[in-house]
Amino acid sequence: MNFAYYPGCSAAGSSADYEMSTRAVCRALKIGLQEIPDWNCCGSTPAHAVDTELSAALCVRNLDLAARMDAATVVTPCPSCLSNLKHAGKRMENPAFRARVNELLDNPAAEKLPETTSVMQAIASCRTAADIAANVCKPLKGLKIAAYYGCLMSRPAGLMQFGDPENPTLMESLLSACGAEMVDFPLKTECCGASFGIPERPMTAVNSGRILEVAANMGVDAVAVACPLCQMNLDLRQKQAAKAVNVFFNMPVLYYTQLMGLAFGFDPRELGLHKLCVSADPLLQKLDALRREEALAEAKAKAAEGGNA
Amino acid sequence: MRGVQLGLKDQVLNSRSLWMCLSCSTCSLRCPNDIDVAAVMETLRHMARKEGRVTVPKVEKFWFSFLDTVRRFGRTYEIGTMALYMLRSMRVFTDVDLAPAALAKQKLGFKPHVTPNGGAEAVGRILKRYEERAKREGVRP
Amino acid sequence: MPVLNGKELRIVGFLCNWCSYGGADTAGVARAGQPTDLRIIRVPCSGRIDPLFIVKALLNGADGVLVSGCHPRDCHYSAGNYYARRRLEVLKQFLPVLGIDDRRFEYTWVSASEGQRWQHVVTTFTDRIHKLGPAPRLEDAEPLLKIADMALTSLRPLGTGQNAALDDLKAAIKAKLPELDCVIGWQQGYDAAHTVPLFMRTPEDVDKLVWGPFNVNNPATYLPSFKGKKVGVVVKGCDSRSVVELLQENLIKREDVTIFAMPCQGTLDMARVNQELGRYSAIDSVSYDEAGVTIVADGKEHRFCMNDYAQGKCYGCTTPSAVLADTRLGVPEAVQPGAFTPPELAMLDAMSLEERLGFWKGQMERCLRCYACRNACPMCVCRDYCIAESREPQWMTQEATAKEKLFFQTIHAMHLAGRCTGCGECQRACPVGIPILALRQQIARAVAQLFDAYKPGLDPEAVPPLLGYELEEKNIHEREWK
Amino acid sequence: MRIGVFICHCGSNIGGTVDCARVAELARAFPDVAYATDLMYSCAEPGQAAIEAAIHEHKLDGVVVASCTPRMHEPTFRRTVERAGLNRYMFEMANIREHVSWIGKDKEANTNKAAELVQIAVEKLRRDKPLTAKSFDINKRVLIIGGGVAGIQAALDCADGGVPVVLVEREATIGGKMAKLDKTFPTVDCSACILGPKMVDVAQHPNITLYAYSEVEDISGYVGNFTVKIRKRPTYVDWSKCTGCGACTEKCPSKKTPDAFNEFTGPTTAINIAFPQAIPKKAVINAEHCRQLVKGKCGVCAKVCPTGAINYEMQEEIITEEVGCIVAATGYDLMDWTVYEEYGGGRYPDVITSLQYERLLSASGPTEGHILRPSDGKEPRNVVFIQCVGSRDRSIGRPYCSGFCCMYTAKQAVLTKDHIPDSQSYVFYMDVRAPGKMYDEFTRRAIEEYGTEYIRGRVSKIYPDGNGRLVVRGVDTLMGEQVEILADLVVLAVGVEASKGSPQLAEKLRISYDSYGFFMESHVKLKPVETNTAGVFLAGVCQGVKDIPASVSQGSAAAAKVLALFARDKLENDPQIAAVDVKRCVACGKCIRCCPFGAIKEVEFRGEVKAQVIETVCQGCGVCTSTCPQGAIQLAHATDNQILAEVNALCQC
Repeated sequence: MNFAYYPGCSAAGSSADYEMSTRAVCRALKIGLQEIPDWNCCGSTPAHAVDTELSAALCVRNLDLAARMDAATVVTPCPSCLSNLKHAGKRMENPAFRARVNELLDNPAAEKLPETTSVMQAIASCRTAADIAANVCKPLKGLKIAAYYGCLMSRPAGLMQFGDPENPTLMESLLSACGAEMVDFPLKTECCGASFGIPERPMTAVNSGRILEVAANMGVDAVAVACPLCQMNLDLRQKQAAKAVNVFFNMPVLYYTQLMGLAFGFDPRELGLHKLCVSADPLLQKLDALRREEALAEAKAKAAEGGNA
Repeated sequence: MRGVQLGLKDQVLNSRSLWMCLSCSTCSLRCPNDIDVAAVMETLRHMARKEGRVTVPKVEKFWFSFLDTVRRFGRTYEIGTMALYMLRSMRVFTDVDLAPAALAKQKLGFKPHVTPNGGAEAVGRILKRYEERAKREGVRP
Repeated sequence: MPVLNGKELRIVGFLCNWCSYGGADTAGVARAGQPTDLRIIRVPCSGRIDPLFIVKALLNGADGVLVSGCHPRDCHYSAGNYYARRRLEVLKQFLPVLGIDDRRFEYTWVSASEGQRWQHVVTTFTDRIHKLGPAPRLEDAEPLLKIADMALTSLRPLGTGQNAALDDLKAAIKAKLPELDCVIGWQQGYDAAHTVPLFMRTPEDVDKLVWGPFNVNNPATYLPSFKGKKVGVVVKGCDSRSVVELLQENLIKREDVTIFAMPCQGTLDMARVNQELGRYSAIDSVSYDEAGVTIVADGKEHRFCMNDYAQGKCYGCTTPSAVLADTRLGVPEAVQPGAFTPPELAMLDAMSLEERLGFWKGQMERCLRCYACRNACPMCVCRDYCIAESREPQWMTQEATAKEKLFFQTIHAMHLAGRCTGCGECQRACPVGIPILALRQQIARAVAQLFDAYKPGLDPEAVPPLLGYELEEKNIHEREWK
Repeated sequence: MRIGVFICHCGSNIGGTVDCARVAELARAFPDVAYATDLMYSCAEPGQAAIEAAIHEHKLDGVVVASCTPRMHEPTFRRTVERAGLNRYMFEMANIREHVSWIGKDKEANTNKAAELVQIAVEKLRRDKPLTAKSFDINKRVLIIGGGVAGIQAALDCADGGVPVVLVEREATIGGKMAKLDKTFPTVDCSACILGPKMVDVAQHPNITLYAYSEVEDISGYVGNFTVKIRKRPTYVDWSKCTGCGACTEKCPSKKTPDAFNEFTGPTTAINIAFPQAIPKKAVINAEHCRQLVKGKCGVCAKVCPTGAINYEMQEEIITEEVGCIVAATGYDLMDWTVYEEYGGGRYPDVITSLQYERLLSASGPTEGHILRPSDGKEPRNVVFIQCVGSRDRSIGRPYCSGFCCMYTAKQAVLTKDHIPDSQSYVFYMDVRAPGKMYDEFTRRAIEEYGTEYIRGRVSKIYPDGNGRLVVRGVDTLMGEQVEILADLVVLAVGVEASKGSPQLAEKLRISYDSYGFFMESHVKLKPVETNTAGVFLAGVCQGVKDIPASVSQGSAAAAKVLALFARDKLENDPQIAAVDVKRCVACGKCIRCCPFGAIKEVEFRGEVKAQVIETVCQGCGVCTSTCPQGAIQLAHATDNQILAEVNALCQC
């Protein structure tokens, strides 16, 4: 089972760890990711804010390349790329729009453009919870995690088909398959402030601050995210967010693929955990401690069993 | 939305909220009358930009900086975007406090990632054609 | 007063009084603008609409017919619209065979509160009819007489059935004869190449019984007239299905009828045989062999191989041996049912709508209106009160126009919907050889498609599809009004 | 035949876009038309007088009126024609208003269309035959479905009018939703105090037979002679012996039974009496939660019961009642608000519905009237009310306003202040709807005297802030700002829909219903309590959202209709029924098999089997006429010839 893979620009830069952990998890689950050789930037928010046809042109170039690789589905980890690619695909169905976009491209786009879906949905579609659990060698039992999807992943509901736009549960099912205890996180689809961290920092800080505050109040060990920009706003800018809501945070913000990678037994460095600003070491120590206790308890139980067998 | 209903074009196009919108489409999701508010905001932004009425210029400057790096390399180059943004908006101290942490964690790579085998040039041509068409149609790109 | 100014076309509407007529009122109260072409006829319920009203309108100048009733489950009479849904869907699938574009007839469901929906239905339907333009009239159609020869490919090898156990059959009949008033079979007719029905009352009569490809008559036709008497009948496969159908509609009692069955290997199409023989004074001899029959007439030899000269129905026959029998002789031969379009219907399928209209114009002009087809049909039980010749109700005039004669054929076909076993007697009895079986086959095909491959005449307990309904029809779905 | 044609102007409604004089002129040329004219208002007094005069003057024996829809004025004109001495069925109408003049402005096309519609009416009239109604006796008893306030009012009025009433209530007690309310607006008097006496009257009224804990299983027959099968669900308590002392409820070990009457705000025992003023005040065992019925071992209530009323082997019974007409008063249910994931989708215990809040306020509720937070049982300080949850919301398919939520929210805000003086209530609303007498003054009091803060805006999201309280984020559109309130308790004014099972009941009653399950009245303005099915009336919210005063008045209105129907000893049947022409019938039995009402039977006629129509059962649908191959059975006033005449008139090209 393999897909055409669209890594997205941040894969090489700010979310390299997301890239490494995604590839690791897909390797473990034997999901083939064929990277589109000369993929280009989807334009993210600036492109569609400037002009929808420009954003579509940038995205359709990628879809066209994927179509030439006759891939049925293009997979991308980043929700912003996912949203742009999907919107472009949908809008291209309108012949007038297709003509306007083709004017911008070197050659007219292929008639049948492949579907786009997120890595998370791709994993869920071809691997059952049992398959995932089978791969788990270091269960995350004892870790309380809040799943944070960000706003683009599930909206607009009709197009993204990501389950209930208000209350998606896909990350919960994946991570609980790895043994983690998932908290019912109410702000899972609130916006983190997206790319406004640069031009209008206070807005992002307040939004991210509120999300982190509620997560902290619920006493979770870490927040699992699926979007490079959310990760940056919650992790890199955690101090700015803390200042905005004047609450002290030390909340590790990991990609869900990093957590799954840990469960699959990958070495933290392979998953890029060292790249996190708020270090995940306390998390790892707690995990090891839990595992040691468990091993002890098992040994004692076996001993007791051995005793009276 | 009330402004649009009443047709107060100037007041709407000059409002700040157009540029403060994160386009997260929560509004479209919750509207009891099924209005795609996010799309309305997006269209209003396009109309405002095309008529040159940008009330919060720094937001647009950031977009252009972002798109310039895409035009040049086919993919974003974070350092490049930040540099161009600082030049354009003269806000030289944006995120300076984050720079050390980001560099230490290799979050910001110095080397730009160029789309291989002609990809970057293709993207460049797309953006060039877009600008030419915008000029032909007498609209600000 | 056919005053129709240039802008309008003739669109007739049949609306049920309780829902759709109310829906049209609601649209009116809301001043919902609509084109003026539609003329609405109010009926108590959509179940009251006989599909023949619609054919009558379409054949007499209507460019479009729109029927609307209550939504399923909403009917004021609880089930009227369920019957209507089945009948009107069968009609919609039947119209193309006549050469009438089925898009000119539409049926839908509108409730009394749906004014807006009614406005949309009327506007969309009127636009559709205007796009189709005025309907071609049967009168001005160009008669098309060229009949393409029918492609004949059989599902099973056809033969002459000479090795059938005729003597055992005769013995069996003689054994049962005393307790029966008579047994119906075939005997040789006025020459060796024709048979006529045989009514056996004495053992000597039984000796006259013959079995072979010339046994074309369907003895089941006579059973209703023997009502109340004990009677026996020798049946081919298709005849037995007519017997089952008569039982299903309790036109005969099961205990009154004793059925003798023999496996049939096909019967000859006498029209084409006679055409081949041409003018002759006497038949010298008829010799049978495995594959066909050789007839020597006035010294001239004619070879009739069964695979070329059998009746259309025999090629697609899937029940060579009787479906229901008391005494069964010979070994029933299994036939694996394959996809099969009867030759007459296949011929018409190949034509375009205009050609079909022209075809029926040409054929109906040759029709003598002798009603032999009606009298030969085993299922036609109305006899003297057939609505083709009555004034109470008066569906047809006695004019000898192609339109009236085609309307009779539609009446017969619609009355046979879900009942016709395809025995082909109507077409065989037609003195001028018009392939009218095609109309009945089209209806049978529609019924099979719509009601889980229902074939009449297989199960005496089955409910004929048009006399029952399902709350949720599996194969009938409401068409969207785009 | 001498036919009179009357084209009505209906003021300008028809005259505006149809040249009535021209149509009358064209009509004179139609066959058998002896007189044709146009009238300004044919349905008005002078109009009808003109028709009667014309009938006498021109010795007419048939009348065609071209005016509005026959669904409205056919009965009117039939009486006119009858007064003038003609048979009321020698009359036809052409609808040239709703179907012609009101839907298009093209005068020439309208006039031509009107003329054609008149022509087909004349053609049909030429083949009409006089019909006389037969009369049949009626069963002067009424079935009332639903024991809410509307049903109770209808039952009392009918019973006082001398008509025996069969009242069927699905729950264990009558009182419906009103019995669950603590106080009622606008007078804030106690709901049980004003409803209780009426419920007792129902119990004690000699004319009323009450079947509680029962449902209507099947209805057959027609106006005057309905046969109704009622399914009495097993209560496992013999109500003839039970005195309602409540001893069993104290001793019952199964304390965790969900309490439907209190809207699941608190647990109750498996055997319980809904509330102190319940009528009938009898115990009922909840089968799924009774240990004896589920696991087969307990029997505490049987031991404790002083009169030995408990009977675990009780089975459901089917009772058949013969009634003359039916009143449906099945009330409403709150819609399933958990579709709103943004309000927690039912996962947050402190987000409750208005009905649940009523039970918390009520002294007979689980908290004896103290407002306590379901999560931790503490008294809330900030209470937020959210309006229009599931009303006026097209995105979830509920575009209509539920009518009385604004009023009861104002009342609940007032009561909250009474119960907890230092509490602060907030109400998020879009538009306050307070149309009744003293209604708006009441909401003003809630704001001014009781300090309730009304915020105009919709709530976007409710989420727990992590330490026990709820953050309610909305907007104040008047201030143009976002608003965030830290609430201890959130009460949702949940939208209303028809009670569960309404569509199925409508199908049994053979009346139509809309997509929300509300029953469809005969005319929304002029006949709100009647339906298209003769003998079936409506009362209360089952017909559409309305508050208690309106439901009570509809209860009385329905009762008035019932008493009017039973004022006559005999009912005339509708003569537009089928009849068999004996000579044409060959007894093929198709009509018998397809008649939806089983109104045709086989009879012996001179030694031959023939079909025959049972006149009182035939409803005149005509399915048999279109099924009979030889046209032996014809529906009067819609025979094949009459309809064919209309088709031929239109299609003779």
